[in-house]
Amino acid sequence: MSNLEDLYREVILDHYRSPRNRGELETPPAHRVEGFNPLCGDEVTAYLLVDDGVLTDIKMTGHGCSISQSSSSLMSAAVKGKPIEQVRALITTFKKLMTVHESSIESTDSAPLQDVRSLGELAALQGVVKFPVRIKCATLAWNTLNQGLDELDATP
Amino acid sequence: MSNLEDLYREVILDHYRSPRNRGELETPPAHRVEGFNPLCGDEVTAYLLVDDGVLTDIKMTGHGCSISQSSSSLMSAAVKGKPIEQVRALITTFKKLMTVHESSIESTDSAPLQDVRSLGELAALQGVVKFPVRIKCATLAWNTLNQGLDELDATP
Amino acid sequence: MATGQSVTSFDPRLVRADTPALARIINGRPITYLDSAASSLPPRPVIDAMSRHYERQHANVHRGVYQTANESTQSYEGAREAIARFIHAPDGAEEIVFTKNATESFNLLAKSWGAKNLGVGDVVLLSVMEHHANIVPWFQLRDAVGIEVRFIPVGDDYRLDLSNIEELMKGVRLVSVTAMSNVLGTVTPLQELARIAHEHGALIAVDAAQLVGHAPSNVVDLDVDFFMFSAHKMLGPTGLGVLWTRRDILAEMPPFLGGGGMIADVSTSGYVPAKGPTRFEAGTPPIAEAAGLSAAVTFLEGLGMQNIAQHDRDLTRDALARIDDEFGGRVRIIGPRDTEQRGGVISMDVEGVHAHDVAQVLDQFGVCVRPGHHCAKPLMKRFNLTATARASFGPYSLVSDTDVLIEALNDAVKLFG
Amino acid sequence: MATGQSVTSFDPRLVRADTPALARIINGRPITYLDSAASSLPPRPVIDAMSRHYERQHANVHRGVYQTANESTQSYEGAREAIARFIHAPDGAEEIVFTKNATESFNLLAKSWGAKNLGVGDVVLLSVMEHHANIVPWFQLRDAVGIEVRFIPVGDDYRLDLSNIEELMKGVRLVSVTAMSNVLGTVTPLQELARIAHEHGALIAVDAAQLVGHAPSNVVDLDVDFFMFSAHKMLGPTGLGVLWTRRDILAEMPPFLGGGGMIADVSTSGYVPAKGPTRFEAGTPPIAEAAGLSAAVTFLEGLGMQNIAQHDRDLTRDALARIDDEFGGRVRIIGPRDTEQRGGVISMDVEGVHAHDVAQVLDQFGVCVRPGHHCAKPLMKRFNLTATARASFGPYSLVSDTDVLIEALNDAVKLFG
Ligand SMILES: Cc1ncc(COP(=O)(O)O)c(C=O)c1O
Ligand SMILES: Cc1ncc(COP(=O)(O)O)c(C=O)c1O
Repeated sequence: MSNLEDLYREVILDHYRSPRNRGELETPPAHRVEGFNPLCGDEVTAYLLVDDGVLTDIKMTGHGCSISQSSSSLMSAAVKGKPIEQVRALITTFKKLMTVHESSIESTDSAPLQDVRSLGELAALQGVVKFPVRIKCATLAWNTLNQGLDELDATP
Repeated sequence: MSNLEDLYREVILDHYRSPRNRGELETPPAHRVEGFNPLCGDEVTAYLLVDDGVLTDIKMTGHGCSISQSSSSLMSAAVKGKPIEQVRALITTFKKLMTVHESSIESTDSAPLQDVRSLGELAALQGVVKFPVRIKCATLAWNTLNQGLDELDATP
Repeated sequence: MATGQSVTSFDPRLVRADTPALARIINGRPITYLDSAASSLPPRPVIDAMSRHYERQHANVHRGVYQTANESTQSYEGAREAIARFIHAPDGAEEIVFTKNATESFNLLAKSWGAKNLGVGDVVLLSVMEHHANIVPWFQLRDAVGIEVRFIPVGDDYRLDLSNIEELMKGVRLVSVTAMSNVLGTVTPLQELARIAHEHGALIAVDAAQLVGHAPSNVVDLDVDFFMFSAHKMLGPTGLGVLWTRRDILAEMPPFLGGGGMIADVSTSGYVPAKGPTRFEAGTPPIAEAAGLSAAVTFLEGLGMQNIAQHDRDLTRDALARIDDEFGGRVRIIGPRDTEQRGGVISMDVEGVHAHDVAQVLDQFGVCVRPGHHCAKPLMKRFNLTATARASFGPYSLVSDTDVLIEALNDAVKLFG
Repeated sequence: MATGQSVTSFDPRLVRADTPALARIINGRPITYLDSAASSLPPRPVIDAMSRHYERQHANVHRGVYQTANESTQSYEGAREAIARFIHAPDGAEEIVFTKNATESFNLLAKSWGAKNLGVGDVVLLSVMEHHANIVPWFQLRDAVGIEVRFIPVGDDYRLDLSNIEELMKGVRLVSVTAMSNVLGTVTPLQELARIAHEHGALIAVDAAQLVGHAPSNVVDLDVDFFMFSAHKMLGPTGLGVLWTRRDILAEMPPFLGGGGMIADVSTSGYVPAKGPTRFEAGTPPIAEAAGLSAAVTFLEGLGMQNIAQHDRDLTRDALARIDDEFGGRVRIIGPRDTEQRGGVISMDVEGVHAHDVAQVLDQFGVCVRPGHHCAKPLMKRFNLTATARASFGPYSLVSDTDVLIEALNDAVKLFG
């Protein structure tokens, strides 16, 4: 059962049971964005408050499996209070982590691993790549956040 | 190749090459009826002249394989000048011949064989039952004639 | 080695021995296949019938004169006869239309019969427990011609709530309901529904996808008008579905898909459709698949549909009781608790564990259950669910499958504490 | 024994050794299969890929979490990738829609893209040499929405007559033509037609049913917009077809059949369709068939499509010359006499012998040719024919097949004197 422990790390179960930054923000001033995975029915809604280029607050609601919901919680903790630029960079790093092939995670000197180290608690999600069908669960919140930031960019 | 000789008896090839009663009759007084086999495209048209319960004249046109066209020719020769009642009986006998299972043709004392003997030249078509896909070819003219007689019955 | 043909009295262990996919080892354990409601595992004779078709006689059907073309045609038309016999079609093979799956059968029904006979103000009555296959085509027809789509509610007992049926029947021209819910396991009262439909001058269509592989099907006894199902849920292959309807109804249905094989004539100015089932079978049909379906019918007949139904009931009764004993309220069964009028489908909602996580943990034990909405979103919504983990039985299922299911469920419950 | 995977340079005898159906004895003689234009004979690796699917990993695709469901999904989606590679789809698997056959692909084109984009006064331009699959759906659309269906004529040289094309293009929104006639063998000038279509602001759809198994297919080089074909004519199984179109066109096409798998959401008040190819794939798809198609693509790639095309040309040149030598005018070839822009399909009109009789006599020699209108009635009418006897080659065909064909034709000619 070692595989399964890779997927369901303690950090993930903890965020699943006690999600951080759960709730809503008033819109406006916050921006609301919804993400949906039609295949499994997982849903994530993000409320984003951006002030002067900084994501000053974020709240998440939604329902779905432990992976999609813990990823949503872990993400919110990681990006809250960060400048948008850093948030975008984190999204890119995370999505790269999710496309990395299993073998390169296990070798020690690869570039992706550098990225993983920089991810802190988020790195707990790296076991997901061993379960390709669950990658969509892990990236749902991130794609939703990304879309929200795009929408904010597009509005003057 | 014995099988093939069963199918393409000399009588059949003769009627195919030199079809009897080929042509049209003026309508009215004749009745015109068309038969069509959508699967192979064979066509048969019969012109029926009935007078006082007797099929006094019949002409056939059409195109298709040797079996459908020889059967049309053989039929016209067999029914021309016969009382409708006898024509109907012949249709029944012929169609029975075409549904008879191969094995019962080969045995000598079966009832169908009695019928075959009564068919005269028409009996040449009995080899067709060994080629089930061709049965539709052999019966096309007969079904067309039958339909024509039904139509005549229905008109006052 | 047991072969399908030799199974004359029903023994699930013999069926198992004849089902190659059950020899698979997953994560170090023998596979525990509990997803027959999604697709059944074909036995050796079905797989072999298709290989044999390709190895010995493959050719396109119809219009062929040479021997293998005849053999292929006879095999294809023979499958029509086998199915007619299997569901007791009163006028035989002439009433059997082959499609690609049950879903296409419903589209054919809606877009041929429906588009011709229904219009603004006409109602098609479905139920809240329908599969999307029996919902979406009707919405498409609604959007095209303005019919109304109405739903029979489902009660808290997970059964159709017919208390208001007289009201619901107003304006109804077609009742289209499932024979058995693929989520709840609920078997619907088809004879009663048929009587009600006919009393109101409506026809009745049946989604038999979950029925045909699990219990006897008799369209005459049920007194229904349309009957739709897929080969792959009755031990047959993918790529083949069936629509049955009465010969007189079929004769009046306009063509659906157009192309070769469904025509009587084509010119540069138009076309004339063929008569009979082929009118609805445009293009090269699923020829090898039909050979597989014939073999599946023979195999099922050999087992006896009554025996299979009893086997499903036994397994279900045992599993429901043991899940209760083991997990109390932590594993909630979404479906009726009694086993009368109920099939071998067990949907579970595990407290605190999402269905995907349940399925993921179970996979570690080689247990195959399906998480999700099972293409029945209106039903999920009715019970405030987004997903269940569904276990379902086949004729090769054994009580030992339930043992492994429970062992694995225990692990899931523990992991998520 | 040769296996498909090991065939790296093209040798038709190795292909033959890998094709089990060619071991068949018919009427005491080895089968001479000359009906590949109707359906090709799948090689061992294709048959085995499907058996293996059922024996090891069968499960329904999508939504599954357990291992065999993943394997089945990967196999199914892998087939999409294989086909994308095979026809050089610029945006890959996202542009490949699986249907049940080429005929369904045309219906999808007409009833989704066509019904949305075309209306009264719009013209769809076909050719007189089209298969019914590329005619009837357009007549159905005409009857539904009032488009005009127009035909490019065929010249006495059995090729498209484009002399009046500017006139014909008036009002045309879609040109839909075959890549190769299944009756004449004529290969059409697709690049020229694509240029003409695009110059007039029209799109171009291609019936590639007779092309994909016989020559390289590159939708980018051809510069076409839709590309339709069937697996069973490219050494693959029955029950599976393909529609390719550009990703941007696909994104704007409304759903076709409704049901499970093609939705994003369903409620009791309506549905929202999914995005991407799955929008057009309602219900359980042909899963095992997709595994077979992947194997067929691998097999064909191993042979080399250029090699297959050259082989067809060689066999055709030889056969045309020998039929002429042997029979003079008594066996008339209905199709071009040169072998450039021509495939391995030889339609014959035997003087004084109906095509059915020809086929019947040939069957006695184990020779499989197809008599009839070949689902191309407008073309037959154009040449005042009701039927031809058609011989067609596959990658397993040998010059010795032509030997037997000629021997048998001699018998037919003699018998009918
Ligand atoms: C040129 C052509 N187009 C379309 C088709 C239709 O293919 P299918 O019957 O597989 O749908 C065929 C084959 O019959 C064909 O030869
Ligand atoms: C009740 C029910 N109806 C219809 C279907 C649709 O069957 P298919 O996907 O084979 O078209 C299914 C299976 O998915 C089902 O369970």
